[in-house]
Amino acid sequence: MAPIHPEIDLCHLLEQMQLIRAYEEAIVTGSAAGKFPGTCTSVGQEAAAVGVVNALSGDDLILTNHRSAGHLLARGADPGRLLAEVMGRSSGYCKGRSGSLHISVKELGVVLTSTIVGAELSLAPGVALAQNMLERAGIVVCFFGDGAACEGSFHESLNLAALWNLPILYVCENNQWQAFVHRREAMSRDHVADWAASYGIPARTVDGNDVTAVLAAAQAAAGKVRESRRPYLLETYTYRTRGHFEPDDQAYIDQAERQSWLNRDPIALCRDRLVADGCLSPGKQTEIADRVAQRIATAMAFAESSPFPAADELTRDVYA
Amino acid sequence: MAPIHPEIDLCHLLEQMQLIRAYEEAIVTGSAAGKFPGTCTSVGQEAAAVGVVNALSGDDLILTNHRSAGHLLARGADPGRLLAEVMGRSSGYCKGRSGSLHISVKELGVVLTSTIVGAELSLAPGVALAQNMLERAGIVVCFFGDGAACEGSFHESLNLAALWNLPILYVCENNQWQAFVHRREAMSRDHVADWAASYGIPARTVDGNDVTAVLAAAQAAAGKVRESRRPYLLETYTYRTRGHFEPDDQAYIDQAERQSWLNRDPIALCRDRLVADGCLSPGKQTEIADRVAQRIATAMAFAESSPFPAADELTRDVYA
Amino acid sequence: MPAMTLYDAVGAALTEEMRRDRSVLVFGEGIATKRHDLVDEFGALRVRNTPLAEGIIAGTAVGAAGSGLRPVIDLLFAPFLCYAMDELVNSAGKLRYMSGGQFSFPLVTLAMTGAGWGVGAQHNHNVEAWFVHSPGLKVVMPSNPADAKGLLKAAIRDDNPVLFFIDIGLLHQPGEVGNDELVLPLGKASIVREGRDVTLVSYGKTVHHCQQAAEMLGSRGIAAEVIDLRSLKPLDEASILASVRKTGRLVVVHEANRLCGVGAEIAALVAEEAFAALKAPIVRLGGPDAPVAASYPLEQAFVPQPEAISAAAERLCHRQAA
Amino acid sequence: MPAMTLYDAVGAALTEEMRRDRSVLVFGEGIATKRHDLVDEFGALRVRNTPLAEGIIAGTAVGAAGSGLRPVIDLLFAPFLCYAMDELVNSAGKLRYMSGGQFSFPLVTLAMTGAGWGVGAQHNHNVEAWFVHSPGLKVVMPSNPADAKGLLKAAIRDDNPVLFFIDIGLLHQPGEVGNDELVLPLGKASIVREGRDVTLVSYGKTVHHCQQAAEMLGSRGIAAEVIDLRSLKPLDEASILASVRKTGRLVVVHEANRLCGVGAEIAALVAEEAFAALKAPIVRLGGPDAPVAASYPLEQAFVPQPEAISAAAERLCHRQAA
Ligand SMILES: Cc1ncc(C[n+]2csc(CCOP(=O)(O)OP(=O)(O)O)c2C)c(N)n1
Ligand SMILES: Cc1ncc(C[n+]2csc(CCOP(=O)(O)OP(=O)(O)O)c2C)c(N)n1
Ligand SMILES: [Mg+2]
Ligand SMILES: [Mg+2]
Repeated sequence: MAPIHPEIDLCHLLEQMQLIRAYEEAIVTGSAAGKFPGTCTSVGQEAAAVGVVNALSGDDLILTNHRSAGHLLARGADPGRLLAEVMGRSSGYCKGRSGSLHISVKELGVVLTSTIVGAELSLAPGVALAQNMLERAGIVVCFFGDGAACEGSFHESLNLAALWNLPILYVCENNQWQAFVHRREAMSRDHVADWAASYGIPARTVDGNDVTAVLAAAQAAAGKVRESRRPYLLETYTYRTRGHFEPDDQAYIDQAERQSWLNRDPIALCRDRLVADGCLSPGKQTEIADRVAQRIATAMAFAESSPFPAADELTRDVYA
Repeated sequence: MAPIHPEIDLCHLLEQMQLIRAYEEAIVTGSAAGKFPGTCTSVGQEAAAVGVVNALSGDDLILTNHRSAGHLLARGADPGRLLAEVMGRSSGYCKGRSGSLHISVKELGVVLTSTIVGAELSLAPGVALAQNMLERAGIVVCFFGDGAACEGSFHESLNLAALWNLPILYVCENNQWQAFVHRREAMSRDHVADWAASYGIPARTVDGNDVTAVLAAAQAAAGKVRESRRPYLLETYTYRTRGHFEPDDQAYIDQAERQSWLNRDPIALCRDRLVADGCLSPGKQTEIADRVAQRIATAMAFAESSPFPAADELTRDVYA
Repeated sequence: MPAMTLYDAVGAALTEEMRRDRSVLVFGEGIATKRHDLVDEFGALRVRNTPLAEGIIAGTAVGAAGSGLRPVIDLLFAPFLCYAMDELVNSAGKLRYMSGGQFSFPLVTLAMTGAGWGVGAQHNHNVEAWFVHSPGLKVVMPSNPADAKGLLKAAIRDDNPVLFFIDIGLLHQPGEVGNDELVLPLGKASIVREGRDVTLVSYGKTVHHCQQAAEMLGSRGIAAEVIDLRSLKPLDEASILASVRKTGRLVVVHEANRLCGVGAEIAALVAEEAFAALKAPIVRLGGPDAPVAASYPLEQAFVPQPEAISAAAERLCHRQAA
Repeated sequence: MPAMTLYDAVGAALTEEMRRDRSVLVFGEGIATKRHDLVDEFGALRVRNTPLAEGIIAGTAVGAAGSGLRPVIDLLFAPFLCYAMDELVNSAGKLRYMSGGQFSFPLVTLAMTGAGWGVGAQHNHNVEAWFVHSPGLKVVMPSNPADAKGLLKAAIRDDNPVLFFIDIGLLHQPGEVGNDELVLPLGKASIVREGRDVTLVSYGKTVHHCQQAAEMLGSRGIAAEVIDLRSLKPLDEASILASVRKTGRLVVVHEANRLCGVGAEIAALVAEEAFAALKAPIVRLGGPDAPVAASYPLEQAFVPQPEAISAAAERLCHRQAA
């Protein structure tokens, strides 16, 4: 299988997905050991993040939410500074003030992260408006969940973006869960993409566990937004295979449904295809695994050795 | 033209529309003379109110908003107590505390009126839930404007009503204006009915200036809600021919558009058809006009002679 | 008496009140998942998961309360109340008055707040003062499981909208709770320790910090009286004033931001009504004008600690001696 | 100096700042209709009507402010801020701090509030204290056109989110406004009348009621000092404290509900920092714990009137004499 886009090496996407998985697993272990607070992991959703982020240009801006590790790492964030943030250390991207739930990295174009579900939808039009008014080329990518799509801000945001011709690529990660509620209990439709059409916003649902499908759909979608300077909605249909937040016993989960998604693990799918296509030797597999393990070990050591914020940080940066 | 429904006499609907018009005009005159505060009049929208309200049963509940005179009078409210409320007198339906913008009349089933645009949409599901849980037969009719349809509560309300099977007849009075903004400047679509479909809620747009068309559509819609115990959205397409609130110079209005709607005045349309069908003699016309004028005169006298609330009303009824 | 956590005390109050009154129902984002024992006993119609949309959860509760039901809603964390302000403030708080008393709104809103989980300012923001400031609403915040149970039962029976705040830091701490169906009246503070030298007024987790401060003060010969407000509106003004008239000194303590907080209200009340009894300035200890950081040491530093409380009280006492 | 209304003073400030800085833009429900002179001068991209949806208006402003623009939004009436609380409180107020200072939010929110139009509690509800209580936000409320112009210009230049409240009752009253481009710093109160016997602190329309009360008091030989706060956060604590240290007596007056209002904050501040100077109890005059009725006499009765203010001040002065 040839890479979709000349510059993009599928092995590189696989490595990104493995890095995300390893990062999340390190957090699961560390938080279970009581070393730092738990997080909302993105395990099972790596392809949705990696496929979309790799379709973007360096000048595009990203808004994300509480489940952001995949977006951040795919965008090139340093796992050490991310882990430091999760641990509340001053070397974290937000000086430890954010913790895991609202990590912004302005230098990478990951802006205004809020853990208020629906806030990314309310903030995105303003970011896009600034891109237009200040004549910046980059588009705005707004990641949100199926849960966020139930908030009123979804309606207000899509209506405004359509009306004002804002260059926003809405990416709904429909992972079947809204914390402890299955989306079936919360949405009158199965697909968020169905809701976009009524604003005159083009939309598409893609298999969120197939990284090449996501990449291709996101490239097409981002291209369309870049060209038309109008919004587009891409729904990545996927599944949150761990709990909402660590720890979570997942007692409320339909195990058959979960198993059917585990059988379509995005990393395994990608690796199997690469192997079948003869693009991934056992040696290269080991190489990738080692590199990922090394990066996570380094990151963990960096984070754990970083200091906590000084007491006078309590009231710094409140006002500009 | 025969009445749509055996029990409903079209002359009666005409008289209701004339009563509403006369009531609003009395307010325009009185407020222009500085006798009491101005209101949001429903001039031009009488058919939309009268057609829907006459399709309801006595046990149905109505939620309305700031532009409520048509709904209240069609439901049988006493114009004297309404005018007293507008004037802030203690004999008003809300003891003068509401003024014109949030008149509820529980004894007529007009409940929880709020002037917060979008609030009727947020309250309606709870009223309908109570109807279901307490095994009451009446359905819930929620009147709202095209402006309210832009608030997030629209999305949240329709999603919940569809999901929980709530017996709500949503009635959007699309009168082309959202205060000082034309709906074209505010909505990505022309019709609110287009938005309903994506929740799986059946919807229809009807000519809101044709009282028989509105009545027929509302009867069908209410019947469907009563039978299915599921929501339905009826959009009455109409026009606000006076300003948003009295006084309003309407300098911002497209006069050609306004004129085209004035040419389709709902009262004139109805009267002309009745005359053409030989159902309305000049004598009967005079009889109706006199009765309406008499009722408004009586109402005005009652309201003007009513006392203002006593000082101790300031803090009464805050807590139950 | 059996020990249970505040979380379980809330569950016990819900169970007892739902048994007692068929018009009580509960809904919220995941409440049917988390409290499945309630679903088992009362069925899926009275215990419901909702879409993720605080505005419509609250609006539905207001509409239902105004139409004959007695809903209890769980809005999870206090900052999420921001999405339900119109429904709570403009509808629940005002529609009774504005309609001339035609409707009442027996409705309880649960929300967690305060330090303890390191989740940052969008989960941890004490906004109870907003609702004290807003008309037509009652506000409750217990400091222990027994009070939580008794106050929640009263809140459910109350015919007004009640905001019921749960201090996250106390949620899983066990406490003794009687088996009896005790209902604690809203608006009655609890004198958790008597003393004649200085009055410490607080609510939520900082009540415990005040008790620890009182211990410290006791060992230095200062007898502190500790008042747990329990209900912030109605406020038990009489108990506060009686105590200050006895001690002549007041320290008000809470985790919420100082500016326009409940502590400001109490200080103002005392400076107006018990001025003659005051022997020293009134001291307020509260959060700074800053969001709460996720980082553990900063999160802890935000909350008034026993040492600071006892030091403040001691300064007041010495000041008079001097 | 030319006379203009507060409405026009706001327009003048917008015009001057939009000329000065291309990144300033304004939007809201109908602002392009009502202020069409701005559209004429600055074009339809910088002056926009919006859909009727306060949440997205505020959210868009926050997003734009965090990305290099300086938006001014008009949310019409203060109770409608309820629909924008998440965007204002959780985003604008917190995202700077929570991001470790990566973003700033130069954003002004206009809202009208207070008695005068008989429109009832869903249009008339003074909620400024909510935002004083919430971190990361500044709060301004002028009492006259000149201040409105100077403060709005400062608010637009400020790098923080500013809530700018306009007293409806003052909106169409003319006042003198200089032609110069005067910018009034936020956080600086104005001593509108000097006096040594009692301090009257207020903001918005009740500043005028205090001035009338001071006249009445003057005729009875009592010299009242009147302070117009202008900015509620930052609060000019120094000016308040200096005045009370001089007069020894304080009456705080506002239209907003008393409970946890700005008056509570000021009373608490003084009871803590200027206790030794106090010769009498602190008096707060504010709205009752009730929504505001539409009915004219009730609407007026809600607002502290000059007679009540002067009577309260006089009682304080006689008390000390006694
Ligand atoms: C306004 C608000 N309500 C509730 C929450 C609590 N909460 C955090 S994540 C979450 C589920 C979000 O579901 P979804 O949008 O589908 O994203 P996912 O977690 O599945 O990625 C909830 C309920 C919140 N953070 N903000
Ligand atoms: C939340 C809120 N925002 C703004 C207003 C001010 N306002 C009152 S009516 C109105 C226009 C409403 O438009 P629409 O819903 O179409 O109803 P119409 O007035 O046309 O009947 C506006 C903006 C309000 N009352 N509430
Ligand atoms: Mg989800
Ligand atoms: Mg309209």
